[in-house]
Amino acid sequence: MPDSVRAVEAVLFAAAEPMTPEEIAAHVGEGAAVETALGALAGDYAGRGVNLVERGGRWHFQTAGDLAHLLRREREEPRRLSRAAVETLAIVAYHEPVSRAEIEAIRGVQISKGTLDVLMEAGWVRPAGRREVPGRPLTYATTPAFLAHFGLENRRDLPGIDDLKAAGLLDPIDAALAEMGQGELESEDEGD
Amino acid sequence: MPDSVRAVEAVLFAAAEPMTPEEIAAHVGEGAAVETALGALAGDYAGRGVNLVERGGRWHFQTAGDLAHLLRREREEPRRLSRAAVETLAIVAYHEPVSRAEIEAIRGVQISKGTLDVLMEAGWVRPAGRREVPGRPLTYATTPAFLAHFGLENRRDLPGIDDLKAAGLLDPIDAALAEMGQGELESEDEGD
Amino acid sequence: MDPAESLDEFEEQPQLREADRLTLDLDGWEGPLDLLLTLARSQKVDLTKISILALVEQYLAFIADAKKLKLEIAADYLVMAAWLAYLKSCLLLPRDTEADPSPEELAMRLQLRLQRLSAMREAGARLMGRDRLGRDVFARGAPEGLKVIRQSLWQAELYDLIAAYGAVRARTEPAFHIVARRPVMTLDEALHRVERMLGTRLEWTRLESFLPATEDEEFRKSALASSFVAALELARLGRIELDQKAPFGPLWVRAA
Repeated sequence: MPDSVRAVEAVLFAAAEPMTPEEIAAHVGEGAAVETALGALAGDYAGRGVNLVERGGRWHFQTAGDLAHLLRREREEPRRLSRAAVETLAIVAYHEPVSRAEIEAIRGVQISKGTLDVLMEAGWVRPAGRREVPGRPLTYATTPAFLAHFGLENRRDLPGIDDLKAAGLLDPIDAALAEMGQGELESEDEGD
Repeated sequence: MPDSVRAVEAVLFAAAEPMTPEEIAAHVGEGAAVETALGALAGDYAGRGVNLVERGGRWHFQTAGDLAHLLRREREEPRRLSRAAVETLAIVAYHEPVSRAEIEAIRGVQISKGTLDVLMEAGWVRPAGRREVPGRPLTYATTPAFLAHFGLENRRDLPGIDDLKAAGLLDPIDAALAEMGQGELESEDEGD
Repeated sequence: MDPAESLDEFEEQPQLREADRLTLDLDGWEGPLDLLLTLARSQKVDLTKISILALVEQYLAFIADAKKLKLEIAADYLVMAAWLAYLKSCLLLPRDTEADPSPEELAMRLQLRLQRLSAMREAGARLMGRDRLGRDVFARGAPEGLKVIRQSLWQAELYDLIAAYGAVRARTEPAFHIVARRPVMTLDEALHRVERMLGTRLEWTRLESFLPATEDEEFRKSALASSFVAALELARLGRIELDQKAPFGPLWVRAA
């Protein structure tokens, strides 16, 4: 490889910013055929893991676009769900589709913003459309990944659901809400 | 160029620090033949303006040494080391692991507090465990960053190390220095 | 200041040096061994071939000069001077075959120490002269960087889920206890029913016969209780008569 090409290669590699041919020439010497060297290098690097590219008259090396995914690596860290998150997940699973206000009514405790986010990040809960009632609250439901994680064919497999129903603990939430101060719950929601 | 080689090239180009083959594999996928790709790339880049080098088991790209005159940054020498620091660094590198008392025995003078600190701050020297002798003195050794900075593949690359070894100049220090006004130095040491 | 250079000047004009100059020189040594090494180099021979005796003389002369000029001399220089004076006398005096180690061995050890320090000093210089990363050779100036994205792998067991749901329901059950759904016969309902049915029966009739036909045991009990209270109420109003032959016996009813 000619020395002028090697010099341009080294200068561009070490540069902190993209460089114009003039700036490169200031390093490698005016005599060097910088443009020719740039052309030769761009050819050398075509199809490699690193490419020499020109952007607005400035040259720089960059990793090939199709390999960008290699520069990110995901590392999984096992973490246990908080109690609030487990309860919320259980409520969504048993009552889906269910709005945030309804979840809070069932839990008897408000849920923090992060709780549903965590369940969605885990891939177990998804938004399931808006309910066509005043305020059009967003509802949530479980995902296939939820069933897979907990080893369930479908939601009907949730052990104990029949027992809980027989004990009168699983009345449809809408009915239950209709019979008790629904207005109050909704006003809480508005304040959110 | 095979995809695995392109991948290793891209990852090493993008990396901010030298990488072990294991770290590279974590990005390009366990299946890729990283070692083979590294060998191929080192060959590709030999004689170019940028070289692929191995330093203490870690790989990185760097500009070719003979182009230093085009790139050298006179005004910002990385670290202007004192004579004491340079000697101490050499003693650690050629004798590691080595205790402070042993360094002092070779230099015939106590090391001031800052000397080892400067070398550790530069990332070239690290504590390397205690020696199981009375007093359990802490020992010091060099780091992979030391090898990278000084362009050494491993400690066997240290300039002249074989000759020094053959001349017995790297033998354990205690044996050679048991005598000779050393008593004073040793008692100073105890007070340290 | 490089001690080797200053030493050359000092060697050339031993009588003419000034006090401040010597002070400067003394400050330039990194301890007695460094001074010894510089003096040894002035013999301009391989370190393995230096004359230890001559070196000792040089060192003692240097210290004596410094003393003459009333310079402060650090203790370790004086300790070394004393040890060298002792070594010199051992080397010059008739051999004491009992001495262990022998003076020659002590001299060799001193020589080895000088070689060792010299070797490390040269090694340091060679290290510093290498193509150094960030000074002579350069890593990529603008690496894209590699990112590790930490992704939480959320964990929960099915049991946790069920238990949590049970806990939620147990906690909030009172708020959702819906009485309306229970199969009951209200008192009003029973009053109407008993009154209406009595209109058609003038004979003593058992209270149970007024109850609706049902499989629901809960509803039957509710109907019985309500009908009993309805009967008492109707008796109070004088609309019916009640009769019971014995405690817990059947309750008989007829229109008054």
